[in-house]
Amino acid sequence: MSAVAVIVATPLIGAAVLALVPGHRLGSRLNIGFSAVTLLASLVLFGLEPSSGALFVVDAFNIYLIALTAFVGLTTSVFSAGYIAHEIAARKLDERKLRFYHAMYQAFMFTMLLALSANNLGVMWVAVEGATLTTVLMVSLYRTAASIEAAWKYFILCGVGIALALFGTILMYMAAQPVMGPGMAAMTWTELMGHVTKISPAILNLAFVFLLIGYGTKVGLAPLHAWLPDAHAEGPTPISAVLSGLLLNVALYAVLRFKMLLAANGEAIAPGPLMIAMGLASLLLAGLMLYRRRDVKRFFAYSSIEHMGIITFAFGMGGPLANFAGLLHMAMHSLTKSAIFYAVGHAVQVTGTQRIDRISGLTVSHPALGWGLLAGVVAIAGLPPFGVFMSEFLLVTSTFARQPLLALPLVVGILVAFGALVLRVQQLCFGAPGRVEGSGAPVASVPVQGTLVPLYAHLALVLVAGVWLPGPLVAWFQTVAALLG
Amino acid sequence: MGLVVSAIAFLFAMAAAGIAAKRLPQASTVVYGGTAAACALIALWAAVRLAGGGPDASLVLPVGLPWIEAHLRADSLSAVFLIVVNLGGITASLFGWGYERAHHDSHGGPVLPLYPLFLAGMNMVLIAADAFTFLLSWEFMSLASWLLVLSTHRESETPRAARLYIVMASFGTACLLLAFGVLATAHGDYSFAAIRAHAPGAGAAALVVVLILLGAGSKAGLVPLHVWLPLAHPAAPSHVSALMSGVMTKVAVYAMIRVLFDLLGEPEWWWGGVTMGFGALTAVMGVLYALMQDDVKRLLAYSTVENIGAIVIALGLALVFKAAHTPVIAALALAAALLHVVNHSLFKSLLFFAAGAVLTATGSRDLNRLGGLIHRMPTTAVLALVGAAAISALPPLNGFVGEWLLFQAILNAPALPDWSLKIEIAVVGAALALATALAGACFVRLYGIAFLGRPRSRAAGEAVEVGRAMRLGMAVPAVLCVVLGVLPTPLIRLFEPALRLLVEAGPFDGRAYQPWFWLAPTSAIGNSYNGLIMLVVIALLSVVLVLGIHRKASDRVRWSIPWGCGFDGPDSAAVTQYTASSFGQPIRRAFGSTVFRARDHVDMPAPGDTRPARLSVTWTDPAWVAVVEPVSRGVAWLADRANRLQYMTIRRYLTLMFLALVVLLVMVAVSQR
Amino acid sequence: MSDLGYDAAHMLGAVVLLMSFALLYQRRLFSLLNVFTMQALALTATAAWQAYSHGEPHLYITALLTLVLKAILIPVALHRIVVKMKIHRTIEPALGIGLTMVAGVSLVTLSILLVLPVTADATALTRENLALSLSVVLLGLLMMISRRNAVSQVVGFMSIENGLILAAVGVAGMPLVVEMSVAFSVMVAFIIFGIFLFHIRERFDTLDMQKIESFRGESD
Amino acid sequence: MTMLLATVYQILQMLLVLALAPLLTGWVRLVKARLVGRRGPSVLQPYRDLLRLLRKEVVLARNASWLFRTVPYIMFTAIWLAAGLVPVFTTQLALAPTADLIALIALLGSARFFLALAGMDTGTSFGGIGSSREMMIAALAEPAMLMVVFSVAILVRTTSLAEIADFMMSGTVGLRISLALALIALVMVAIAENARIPIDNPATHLELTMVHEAMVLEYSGRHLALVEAASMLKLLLYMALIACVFTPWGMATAGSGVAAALGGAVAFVVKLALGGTLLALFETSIAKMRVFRVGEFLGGALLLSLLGAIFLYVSRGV
Repeated sequence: MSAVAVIVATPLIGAAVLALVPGHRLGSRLNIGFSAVTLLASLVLFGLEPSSGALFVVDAFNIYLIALTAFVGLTTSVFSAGYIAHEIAARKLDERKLRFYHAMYQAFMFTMLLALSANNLGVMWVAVEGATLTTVLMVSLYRTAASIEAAWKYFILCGVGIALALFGTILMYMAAQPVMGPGMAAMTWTELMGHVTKISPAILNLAFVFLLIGYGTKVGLAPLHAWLPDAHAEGPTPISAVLSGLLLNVALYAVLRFKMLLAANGEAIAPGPLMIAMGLASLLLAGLMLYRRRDVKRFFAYSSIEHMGIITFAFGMGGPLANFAGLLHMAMHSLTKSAIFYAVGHAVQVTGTQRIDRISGLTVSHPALGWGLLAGVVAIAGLPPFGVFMSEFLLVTSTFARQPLLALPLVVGILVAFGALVLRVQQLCFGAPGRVEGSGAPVASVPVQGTLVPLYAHLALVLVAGVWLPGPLVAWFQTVAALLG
Repeated sequence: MGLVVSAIAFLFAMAAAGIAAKRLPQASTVVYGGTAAACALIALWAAVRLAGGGPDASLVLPVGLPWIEAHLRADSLSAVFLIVVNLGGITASLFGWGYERAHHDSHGGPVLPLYPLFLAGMNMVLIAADAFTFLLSWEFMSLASWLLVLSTHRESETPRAARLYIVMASFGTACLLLAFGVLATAHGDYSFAAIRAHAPGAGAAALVVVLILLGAGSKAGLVPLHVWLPLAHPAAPSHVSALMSGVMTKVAVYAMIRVLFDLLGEPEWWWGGVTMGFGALTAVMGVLYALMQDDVKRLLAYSTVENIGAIVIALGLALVFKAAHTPVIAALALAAALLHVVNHSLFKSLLFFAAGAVLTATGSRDLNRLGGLIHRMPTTAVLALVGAAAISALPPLNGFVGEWLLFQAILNAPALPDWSLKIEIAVVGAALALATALAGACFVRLYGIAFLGRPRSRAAGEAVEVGRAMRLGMAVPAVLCVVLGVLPTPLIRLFEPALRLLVEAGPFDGRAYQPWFWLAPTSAIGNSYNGLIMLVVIALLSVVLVLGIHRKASDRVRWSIPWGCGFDGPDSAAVTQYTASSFGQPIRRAFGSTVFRARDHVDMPAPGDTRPARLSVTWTDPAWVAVVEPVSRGVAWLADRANRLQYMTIRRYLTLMFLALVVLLVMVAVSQR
Repeated sequence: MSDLGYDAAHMLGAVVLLMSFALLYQRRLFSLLNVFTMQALALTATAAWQAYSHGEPHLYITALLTLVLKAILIPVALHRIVVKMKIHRTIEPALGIGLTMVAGVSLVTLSILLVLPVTADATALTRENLALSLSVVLLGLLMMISRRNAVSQVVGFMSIENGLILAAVGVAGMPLVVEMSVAFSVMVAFIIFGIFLFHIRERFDTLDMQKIESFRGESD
Repeated sequence: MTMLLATVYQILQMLLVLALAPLLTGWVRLVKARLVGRRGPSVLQPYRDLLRLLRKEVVLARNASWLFRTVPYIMFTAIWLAAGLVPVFTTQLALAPTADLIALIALLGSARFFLALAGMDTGTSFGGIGSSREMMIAALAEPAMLMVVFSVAILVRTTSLAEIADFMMSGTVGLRISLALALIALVMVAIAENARIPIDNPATHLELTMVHEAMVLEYSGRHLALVEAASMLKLLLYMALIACVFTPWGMATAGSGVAAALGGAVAFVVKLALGGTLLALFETSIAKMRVFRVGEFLGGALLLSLLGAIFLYVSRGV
């Protein structure tokens, strides 16, 4: 447990410290430092036996998510160092805001790690709400009308969602309390999993609906997705990266925990159809939305919705193959999408615009960046040899073998989204490079601020995962897949 | 097997070298040299395996899907296609080396690293022995070729072509995904061995057949899924176009054969019927398209569509005869298919190389800006003539042998039990004959306009012959075209293991021994063909003729101006020549006016007006109208509708949320009743 | 527990639900705020009663929080906003009142339907409590989407929260109730803060579509 | 022994067709002239024409390439070989197994291919006109002919001309609709391929209507002689082909002696005379059609032949 405690405590301390540290350079360095410590602590987990206490739980499901979160947290903090340096130079942000930004960044990491490792429904709920509040503040960091608009929308929608999720949590307790008696036990995952068979299914169903809608809002499932694109587009790019890469996963993780309960309890209605419906809705809607996007960050935000839809669909299908695909897809998507946002962040900074039609020829003007972005989009589009291909392969084949009629909309959705991705990425990466917005200097003359290491680190991981998965990971996936029913 | 894998690994290394040594002048030499070497190695290995026989080489690598790992296996079928792919790879590398040097100044994309990857991908497809590895390699191949097409991204037409290409390619992959979803066992064993072991039910098999025809067909360019092909293939650098058109389409054919003949088990009679129908449609449509093109490379791409049609017809016949339990005839048809696969890969590469040479020399792909190149580029002209003659199925070249075998198979229709099939085969035969004849016209047009007559542009008039490497790259396939035309039998004998694997028979079974230079397949019809003797006799006769004539006739020659209705002088005469579109006019009128709504618009100036008259041709592509436009329009329409969701008020979004909640609650309430 | 206890809890819960209907019915902001205050008071009473009857002292804290925040501070704050923004005249509902009422009734029916299958192993009180709080939550949501005005939407949001608290205090031995109510209050505070800070009068109905779209780089 | 005999026969046949071709053309011209009431030239006129052409000097277009000068030899050889492959007086031919009907059609195709190229080589509009029209005609004629082959092959179970002739002589076939259809189609093709009326007029040089003549317009001297001789050979070839497939009677078969071969030769000459007369009658009794109606004419031929192939299944249980 101590390791978990460290993992969760480090960012908390980090937040406190960074709130006091002046100077954005030192701040960003410390930011990286704390994230690194968190990552190291989370790597220690791999050594330890799965364990659960009153407060924390570490099992096959969240261990890799914790590590993933810590890792993306670190790479993002590295990316953010270069990013904010540019923003400072461009006078978009000032020191005071940056102190706040760094503190909030660590606080955000804290809430997410807490939500992942919490063994208690209530604690998890509080953590997710905390994640909402911190990100709201960061989305509105630029104080532009658009960013405030976005933050406000995000806040209201997710606020309501959170409220519904809380109601669902209360219902869950209400259902468990007669069986397990009053007290903490009825709100603890490990305990619940033990007694869930005796819990009356009726309230479970009710609770799950509220939890699905509530946390589903944060997952960004259609039609609850409205906050997601604008929050991604208007906030600082590092935040877009962690939102897409981590927060969505955490919310989905919460939903899945409850799905496990329902799966374990025999009589409850199968949550599959609900998730399949919402997943397909998200996939198809997002796929269509991609075509009309002109803002590059909003574009990739919609692609996140699309992939969350695919993942939800996978878990809705259930079964060893589909669940395996879903778990793999979660990891691959968070790595790839955050990598894409790094690249997009650099691209936006060198070209000085977020308008897709004003960015072009990146492979010519900035080869490293351009090909990195291309590779990222290729990966997210489900082309080999990247990891997403494997998960989509498993998902499509297994679905078609079991439910041919469900596989068709799935494939159609993927293809529709694919078309849009290709359309835009060719525009971004090929053709003649344009000129910098405003100054009018040739884009090639502007160097990339900061390092591209995070981008390529993620791509390398996704590439490896595409052709080879380490044994332990496979083992975890398979155990969890079995639990998810 | 390890050798093949390491050769492929070496190709990846070449790609890495291409990235690393991009700036160095020797980079292209290293990469193309290394690639050619690796291809030669694989091709040799495959040839030896085919000749030597023995058990299939196979290998399991601890990568890919965790619970089945990556199965690699090279049986005789794979070997046949390995030869095709890598033969193309060798010549393309040779030509590409010279091509790169010629176009050194041009700002091409990163062709160097991608070129070996493309070949590696194709090789991997051929040795993959489980669905995951297969599709991974398949899509990797598409990815590499897509990026290769994009290497000319500064040309205005490329992006659209590339986009359409990769989208259609993924459509195909999606179809194959679904097909393998049906084939694979429920507990997720995707290895071909397991797939073979559990045969699908009738319904499932039917589904798979359709999906494979869609999936592999979209890659091979079956009408109406061919729309991307004539856009994408020409957009790439010429040696890559040659690979895409001459070789990659064959990989698609391999996929069809692998699934339809190998994985699916015993065929039903209608599979072949459907396949044949598609093939016939493709063959005729493809050549008609080609006849209306003025862009040399696009014309070649359309002719690829036609040849794929012919190959697919042969596959369909083989399926039909296999289902009818007449394996020897099935073997004959399949042999025709494989032979045509080899032939087409040869002469199509040759012709694309020639187009590349012309492009290098004149900087133009437009027929109406070429002409008279036979004087400026003698070697290219000769080699291109060989290619044109071969693809027009003229004896004694290789194109004719494949066609001859195919007709022999068609003539066996009476052996079939089913009436509808007999009649369909008669119609298919007519279609094939029509396609072949039209192909002849098509290549007379191409060669006559591009190489003969007088230059139609200054660039054509000042063209200079291309470098030695490029000429050599063209010479190799040209020579092979002649050799295979004269001596096809040894090659077919070489392929026999593959035929036995797929239809449990060889085309020569039960025939008394014949010498290796004699082509006389077993079949109800005791026909034979001998290109060698024919060649010898032709040579003999022409010698006799020439001697006889020059004994008697006068050798006096006078050079003068040709009769052009008074339009004399070298300059004006160039204008009075037939253009590509005027050459195509009769056939356009005969066929195009209904199918393509082709129309000629003649802009004739009034008498005394010095303005030149113009003939312009407009036509519409039915496949485009029927397939692409509806889809794109539909998606656009839906996208516009969906886009409204982006601009709603927060309250509306809350309402959506509320409604979602209520709906789910109602669902629960209902499900609990 | 005694019949009296049950009846009292039931009665108080019913009052909260009644107040939700009353909220839906209000046209004027001030009266809306007053009704909301009453609902908060009713909830306070419920919490206190449960604390007393179940002997769970921490529920007293919940009651106190509810009393101070919901019944006093927030209404006062909202009152001042209304005055400050000069929107104390009638507020136009997005849907007509009548329609809203019909919707409300059907929502309550739906929640009853949902609760019916909850079998006897849950105590009668749990079922009642569940039905009541579910209705309150749904009505609160309905309120949020049926009003155009920020203040009334905040009120709707808080009535959702009331429903949650009602559920939480109703079920025996629910831990973390206090923490959650605190966390929630923070959120509400945020909203009010936002309204203050950005003068969001009609933010829920976004101002000028063209402007917003240009914000988002989505206009051409 | 038989091999040697076959070789001898083969050589004899090559010479025979070479010798008879101009005679046939001369005969057709004579009959036509008589039919329209002229005296007409002697039957031997074509020989004289050819010899005169051979002696004339060659006039070449300035930009004519080596291709232009080689084509006459190529096409003549191809057609000569093709003509040598059709059994005319005996089925005992050495080259019979090297090429069947399909190969024969392909040989004619290659002759046409190169001639069309030559037409475009000089870069005049006439060559283009001729080549494009020729290829359009061929594009329909060739498949029609292949379909004829198809229906015959279904019946006879072979495409080797010698075996076809043998089979037909065996008389087990009897009269068939499909054979009639095939015959008509083959005749139509023959007319088109030999540039006879109504497709084309060998006698005219009226620019807008000519096809074959336009292609060879630039040829002169020995080249023209070769081209002319080749087309004469072609006419003979088609007649021989029709004779061999549909009326092979009188032809010497395997094992029959030299006398039979002589008889076959005589029979062949008679057939040619008959065919020539019929052709002349047909040509004088019909008018030339517009070039763009040729498509319909040959399309009809193609459909007829296809119909013939299908009828076989109906009429005979193959």
